[in-house]
Amino acid sequence: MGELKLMKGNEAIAEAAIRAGVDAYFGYPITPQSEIMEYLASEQPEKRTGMVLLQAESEVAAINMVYGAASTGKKAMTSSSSPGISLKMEGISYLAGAELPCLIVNVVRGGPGLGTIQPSQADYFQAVKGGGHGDYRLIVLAPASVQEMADFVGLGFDLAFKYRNPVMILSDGVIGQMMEKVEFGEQQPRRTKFDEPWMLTGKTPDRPHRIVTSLDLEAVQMEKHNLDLQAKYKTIRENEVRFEEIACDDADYIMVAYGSSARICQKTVKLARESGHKLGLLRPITLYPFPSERISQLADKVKGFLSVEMSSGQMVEDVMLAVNGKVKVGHYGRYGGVIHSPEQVLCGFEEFLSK
Amino acid sequence: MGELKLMKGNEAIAEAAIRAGVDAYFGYPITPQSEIMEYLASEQPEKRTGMVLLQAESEVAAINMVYGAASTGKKAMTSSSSPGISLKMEGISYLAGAELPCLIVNVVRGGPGLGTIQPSQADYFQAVKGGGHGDYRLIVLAPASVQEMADFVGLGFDLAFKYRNPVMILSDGVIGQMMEKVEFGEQQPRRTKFDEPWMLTGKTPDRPHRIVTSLDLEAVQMEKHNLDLQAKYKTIRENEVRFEEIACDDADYIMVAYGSSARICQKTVKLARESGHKLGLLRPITLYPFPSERISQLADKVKGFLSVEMSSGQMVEDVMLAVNGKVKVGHYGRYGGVIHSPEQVLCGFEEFLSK
Amino acid sequence: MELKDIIKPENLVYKRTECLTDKVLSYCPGCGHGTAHRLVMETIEELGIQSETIGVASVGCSVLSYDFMDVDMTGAAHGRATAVATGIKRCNPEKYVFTYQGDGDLAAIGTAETIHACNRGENITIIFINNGIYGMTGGQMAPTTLLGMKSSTTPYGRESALMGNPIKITELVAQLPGTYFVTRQSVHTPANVRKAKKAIMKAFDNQKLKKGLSFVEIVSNCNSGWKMTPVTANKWMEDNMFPFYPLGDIKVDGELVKK
Amino acid sequence: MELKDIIKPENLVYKRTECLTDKVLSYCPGCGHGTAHRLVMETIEELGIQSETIGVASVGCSVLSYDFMDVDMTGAAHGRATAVATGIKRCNPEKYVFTYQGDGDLAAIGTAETIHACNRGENITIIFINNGIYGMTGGQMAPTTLLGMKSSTTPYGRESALMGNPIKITELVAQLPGTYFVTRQSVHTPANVRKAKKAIMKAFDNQKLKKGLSFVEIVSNCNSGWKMTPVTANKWMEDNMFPFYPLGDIKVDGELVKK
Amino acid sequence: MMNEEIIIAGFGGQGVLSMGKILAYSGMMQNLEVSWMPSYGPEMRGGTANVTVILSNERISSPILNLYDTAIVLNQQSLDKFERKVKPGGVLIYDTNGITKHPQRTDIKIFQVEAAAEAARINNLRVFNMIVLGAYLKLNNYLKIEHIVEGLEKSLPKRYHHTIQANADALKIGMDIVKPYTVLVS
Amino acid sequence: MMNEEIIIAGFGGQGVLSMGKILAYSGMMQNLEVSWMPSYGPEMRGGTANVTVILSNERISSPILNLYDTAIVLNQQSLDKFERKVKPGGVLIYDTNGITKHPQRTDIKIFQVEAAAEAARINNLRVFNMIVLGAYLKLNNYLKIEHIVEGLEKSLPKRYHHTIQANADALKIGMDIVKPYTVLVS
Amino acid sequence: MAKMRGAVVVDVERCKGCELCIVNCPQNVLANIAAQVNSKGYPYVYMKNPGDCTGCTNCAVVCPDGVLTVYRVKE
Amino acid sequence: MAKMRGAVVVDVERCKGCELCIVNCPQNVLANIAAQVNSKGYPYVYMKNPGDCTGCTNCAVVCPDGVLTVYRVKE
Ligand SMILES: Cc1ncc(C[n+]2csc(CCOP(=O)(O)OP(=O)(O)O)c2C)c(N)n1
Ligand SMILES: Cc1ncc(C[n+]2csc(CCOP(=O)(O)OP(=O)(O)O)c2C)c(N)n1
Ligand code: SF4
Ligand code: SF4
Ligand code: SF4
Ligand code: SF4
Repeated sequence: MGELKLMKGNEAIAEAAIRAGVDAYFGYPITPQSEIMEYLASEQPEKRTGMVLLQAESEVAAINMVYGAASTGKKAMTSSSSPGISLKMEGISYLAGAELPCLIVNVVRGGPGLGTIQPSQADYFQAVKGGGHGDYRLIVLAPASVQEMADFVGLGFDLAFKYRNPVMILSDGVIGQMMEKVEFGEQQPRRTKFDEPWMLTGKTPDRPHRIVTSLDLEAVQMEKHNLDLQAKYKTIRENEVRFEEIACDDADYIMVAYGSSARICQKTVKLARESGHKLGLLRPITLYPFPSERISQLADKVKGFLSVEMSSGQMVEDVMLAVNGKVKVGHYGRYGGVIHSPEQVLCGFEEFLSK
Repeated sequence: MGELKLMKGNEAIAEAAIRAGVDAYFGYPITPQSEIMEYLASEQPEKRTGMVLLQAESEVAAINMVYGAASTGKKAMTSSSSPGISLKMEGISYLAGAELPCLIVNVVRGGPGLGTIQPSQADYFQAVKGGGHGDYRLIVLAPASVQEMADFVGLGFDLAFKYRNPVMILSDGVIGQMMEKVEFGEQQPRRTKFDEPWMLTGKTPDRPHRIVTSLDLEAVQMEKHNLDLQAKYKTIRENEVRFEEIACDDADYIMVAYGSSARICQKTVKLARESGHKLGLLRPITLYPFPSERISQLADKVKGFLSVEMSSGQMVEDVMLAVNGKVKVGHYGRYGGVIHSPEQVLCGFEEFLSK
Repeated sequence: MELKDIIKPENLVYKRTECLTDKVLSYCPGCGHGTAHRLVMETIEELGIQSETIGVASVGCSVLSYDFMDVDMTGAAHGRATAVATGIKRCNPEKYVFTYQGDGDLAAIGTAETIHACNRGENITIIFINNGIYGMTGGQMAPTTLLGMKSSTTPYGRESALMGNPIKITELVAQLPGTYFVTRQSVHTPANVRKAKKAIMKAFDNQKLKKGLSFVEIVSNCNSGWKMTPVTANKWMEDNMFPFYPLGDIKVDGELVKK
Repeated sequence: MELKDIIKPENLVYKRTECLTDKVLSYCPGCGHGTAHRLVMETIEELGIQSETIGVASVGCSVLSYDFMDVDMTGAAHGRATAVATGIKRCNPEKYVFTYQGDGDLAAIGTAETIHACNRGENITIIFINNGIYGMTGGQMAPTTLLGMKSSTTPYGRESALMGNPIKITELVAQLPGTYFVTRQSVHTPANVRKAKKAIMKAFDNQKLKKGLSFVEIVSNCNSGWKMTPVTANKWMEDNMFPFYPLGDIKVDGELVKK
Repeated sequence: MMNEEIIIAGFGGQGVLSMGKILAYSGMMQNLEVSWMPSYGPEMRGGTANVTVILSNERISSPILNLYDTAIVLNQQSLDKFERKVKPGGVLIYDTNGITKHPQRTDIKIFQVEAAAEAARINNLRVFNMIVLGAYLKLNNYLKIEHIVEGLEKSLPKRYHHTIQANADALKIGMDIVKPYTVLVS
Repeated sequence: MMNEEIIIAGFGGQGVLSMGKILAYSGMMQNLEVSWMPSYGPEMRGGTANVTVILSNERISSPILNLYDTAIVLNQQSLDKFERKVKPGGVLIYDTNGITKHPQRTDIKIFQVEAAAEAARINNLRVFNMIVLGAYLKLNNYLKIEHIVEGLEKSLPKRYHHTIQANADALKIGMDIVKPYTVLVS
Repeated sequence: MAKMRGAVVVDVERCKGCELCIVNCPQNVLANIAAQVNSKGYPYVYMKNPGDCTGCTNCAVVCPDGVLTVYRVKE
Repeated sequence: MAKMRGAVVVDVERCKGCELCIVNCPQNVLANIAAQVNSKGYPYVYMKNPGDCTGCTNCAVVCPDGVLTVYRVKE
């Protein structure tokens, strides 16, 4: 068993990054995730593991520093919150296009615009449908506890390198700011020897020079690259779907909720069952790939799905696409920075029932 | 009848902007849309109408200049292509959050990343689902001819001011670079006297000072603002859906396609009918609001829909959401900068039939 | 003579300008933002240009400055205030346009917008509050943070090898052809406040005369971020900030001031 | 003596460096990009650091420089080359890292990244091709376009009131503490090529010595964008660009060169 | 089963968050499941702050609650907001300092602790929140005092460890001065 | 019904796009529907260029085509690419300059125009593309010559209007020198 | 020379007790009220030595929160 | 002093006929071939006055396209 600590979700990400042997963090402060960089700074990762920590001049610079570091095969990450993530959109599209592995953390706050610094889940579309230009996908992980904030750093890098694809941890101010117990694994050493054919390690006489780029002026070549990307995304959809089912076995209705909403909905399940509703909860852990197939199966035996998100309804579209008209699908959620309580979700569910 | 010219789509936008009495254009060069700013520069709009033309230091600066101009009630616009539009995501979210009217043109090219400069329709998600953070929507217009490139400038500003919402013209390299005949209306004067309660015109003693912002630190207030936005979007969905139906009356199958793909599909309809298929075409003119209701109606009488886009399949999700499982839905499209020919689409349709 | 005999309208020598709203400022006790706000608004009152002024608030502790300054104002995205101001001024050349920005906003994320608005010589006024730290987000290092200075992202003091050098953006923009008046002031003593006021007045005057861009830096405390009381913060500022960011005019009437 | 008697391996005095690939350059006839490419690659060959070098291409005509330079390279997003280089160098301090950027890339959209990489004193080399225009996208105004100069977005000549002033970004970055060597060169005559080569050599040497950032501007023609033949373009460059962008060292060994 | 859901609310600067932190750490020392969920805002002063702490011997579901077993409130605004959020039969503890409108509910147990006054009296304003915490602990015995002290150690940065004794003493004071308050039904 | 679908292809710099532009303008002068769709690339030299021109008396659907009524090709690469894209019975016009692999199809009409050679002969390389255009016009009479000249005027910037006569003359040359080419079936 | 007499009116609810006016008063007129706070929880200043005030306005000029209004008469 | 004799080898397919080498040759050795182009469509240079070449490398040094290889001998 590893070390047990009481920590904020943001701090857990930072500690996990050091322990996972991450090579570099580049970031720019923004609430509610500044603790990630602050924790790192206080831990002096350059001394603990030699990890690079740099406060960039902006989010745009930070994501492009990640791009540079990742080009050389290093494990690089950045984090921000909604407006800062929007600024990274071009860079993220480049990373996806150049097939570079990296980890991007979005501790979402209420939008649009400067919005509010309170928690939100309204960046779902941006994360899973591609807020940047072009046909690309991120692997999106949605932690629902401080423990998962820590665990998904390692998992994120594993997936990122396995598929040479940027991975996003989509969290929010609830998970980022709350403290819970978290258990850390042993310190992993930073990799020192590695050389895959895509990594810029310096052209030696025995190999051609290597190029990392997302450009191909030839449309036909670019289409081929896109087809390769799509094939990769298909593999990801086939192999990397992760979700958790809570009280779904005998459920008449199922809520679909991720991250902080999933935590809240766990209590709603309990409250609902106390008042006689056979309500279950499906918690997507990966938002992309989305557990569409499982939802489609469940749609054959339940009476309806309620997507619960702190947004005006974004993931609900993916639920609908999975259900494809078999049973009714609804959405409940507070938004703009307001967090729904388990009781409010229950009311929302009862209203959904009556519709 | 107005003046008839032969022009590129990009040039038509620029000429239309001058004639519509637009107050300002702020942009940064990028292929395949640089002709918009170049045409404006050659026309010296500061002399023709007093319109402001400024080449900004970046796309980020350009969208924020638009934000400034729009704050004062001016008709301001910008244009770019995919990577440049990604850089504008934060700014666009701010404009939507602050409810500022403006026009943003995206002449899409193949992505992701630097991609290619050839035409593409792979920025659909970004445009209609919100590439920026938070729950916001743009009104998205998809011109399918040079004439519409011109016409949608005026229409775009009308809608933008009617709803105090940013409007996007989502075009691509085909429509931007092709020349066709285009008829222009009379020169509209630039508005000189205007003063709506949201416009920053200088605080006079008879009124309180005005504030344009997208911030509310109070989550409950921010949620209220979001509810207002959602109500507005609902009104837009109810009132502003625009589409065109071609040979849908007796169709067994219907293609859904916008912009350049819709032009290509028009020929496919002809080819298909020649080979005995009762194929129709529904062309969404507004991508947001999407003609979901009409598609849902048509789903009651046809056997299937094929979404034809120069992307790996983005709009197809909106088609599926509208059809909601009633009949089968497929996608056909080349991408990464490759343009499908009418014949290729026909093959794609025949394959869809056989599935 | 009793106080009540002195406190009569005819004896009034100083009161808060009417160009500030009644709202209580959201700043920490002793924060220079409040004084800077007041000086800008006094200037606008004295020039009688309240109805012709449009302000641009930035993202930082002063994000709510539009609540306090009783002129029409817009809130720009972080770092983009000068781009927003450019958009406003180009479309409304007859209006007085100013930005109010912190050092993170103006000299980190907004560097490109700052440099290019200055280089274009937009006919606007920039009020730049340099407190050497990111106040709003909790005291992280700013581009202006001094070497050795502690912040929440440099808890052991800023080291140039790790976190780079403090930047003198004001000296930099003074090099550009588009800036007409560039000065560095402070508002921590009555004398400095009065000087700063004159500088701000000049900055708005220049705008009237269409001279190009005026740039007024105000070196200020962020006692919260620095973790000091306001009084010691001001002392620390004199001892540490002023040697690196010396007060005084840097460019006047388009000419660099010889040192 | 006949030519064939001269053309023998032992008489070879000049050949293309092996550090360039065999691909035919994608540049217009007479474009300075080609010469600049060659100088950088000659330097790398002569220093014997091909296997230790990682280059960063930028977006502009030289976007494909990674196809021609036979070292490991990455293509940065428009304007972000120095941020990308920072990411590379910080993680690989033992590698030689350089960026190759145009004026649009480095001095317009990339201004913030340029200024801050220079200010932090990243231990990298920046090769900056200033041709006063956006070549790749079809000859639009660049931040460096001279007043009066025509471009596709200033078809009647650049006017400062409308489109701002040309920016001397090189002089600007020389002001920053993090730059160690800042110079302006050209490659349009053999003598200038040889000087430029020395400067580039010095820039890479400094990197070896961990001296901080070296910045080599090369004023170059964009004959296509200027709509001239290569030979007249070079002449025009001498007559018009050099007076505004004077050649020579600006900062050497961390000290500004007195003029 | 042990499951305690607490809200602590007051002005920023009153030590609300660290009070919650000590509870959470103490719970952890005792092998309980814990969650600590603060309200958060910009660094600017003068606002209100609150924190939800849950201590349980089961996996904690929602860290966000609508109703609480115990509410500890330190100013009028917080009293106004959280009095109605105590579960019937639950506990409300408040400091009377600055309170003009006292609680009204008769279906909950209400206690007063004059912590501000007491802290002023012993001339150590810093231990104000420990006095309040002492009051809470008096009414709840599921946390062992040694775990509280361990929690204190964990949650205080090293440079403040010399204050632990004073803090522990303050806890005792709180335990002594807490007193029930009965709403007079008029 | 009149509907002519043309592809013109060659090196960048050979005047391919402007040839298409003149056709489009001429069609417009004659009240036809027209579309002109170029390939486009970065400004760097040395690439190939092509343009699809459609002239029709009906609303034009797809500006992107797979097959053409007429292909006008000016270098080997374009010949290789577009010969197979001429509709059966359609027309292929090419300049033999630099062509090493001549067309092979027997189900289309093929014409040669030695425009490069002729332009060199009359010492005016600039009118090269007009000679080619002349060849096309010789084979098609749906465009009136006065509309072509109007098209020329419209498509040329004012500062080149003095060259209109030379261009019109070049059209005539093209009409004269165009000649059928017969594929020898081996 | 006529002596100046001044008076300072404190807008108690705006004051945050930062003490900048106190240290900048050349006459040592002002002090923070001890053990009392306004409704925002801040201590606030008052004229501790009212007789010494010359109405120089230094305090008001340096106050970030626009708390002070100053009156002056020649005595 | 020994006279230098030089020779320049032109990689015809790389040459773009930009003439920079021509104007920078102090000996006036080089010229563009008239009325002939390489497979990319460019005219290219040749040694018009080969006897005058001193092998100074100026041409090669200034050629953007790395077209020229230079040889030199003492005569
Ligand atoms: C795009 C973006 N990035 C980051 C932030 C978070 N943020 C808000 S204010 C601020 C810095 C404020 O510092 P400064 O400009 O120095 O002003 P101060 O608060 O010190 O007055 C930051 C990083 C944001 N709101 N938007
Ligand atoms: C974000 C973004 N904006 C704009 C462009 C379009 N673009 C490509 S290159 C370029 C400018 C190139 O000019 P410069 O850097 O001076 O290099 P040159 O081509 O002159 O060598 C621009 C604006 C882009 N690719 N990405
Ligand atoms: S945090 Fe600093 S800058 Fe912000 S209000 Fe407080 S003292 Fe002022
Ligand atoms: S366009 Fe200009 S910069 Fe680009 S290759 Fe041609 S001459 Fe060089
Ligand atoms: S300089 Fe080079 S490319 Fe130009 S003509 Fe001479 S050999 Fe050819
Ligand atoms: S080597 Fe010197 S002399 Fe010989 S051709 Fe070249 S430039 Fe002329």
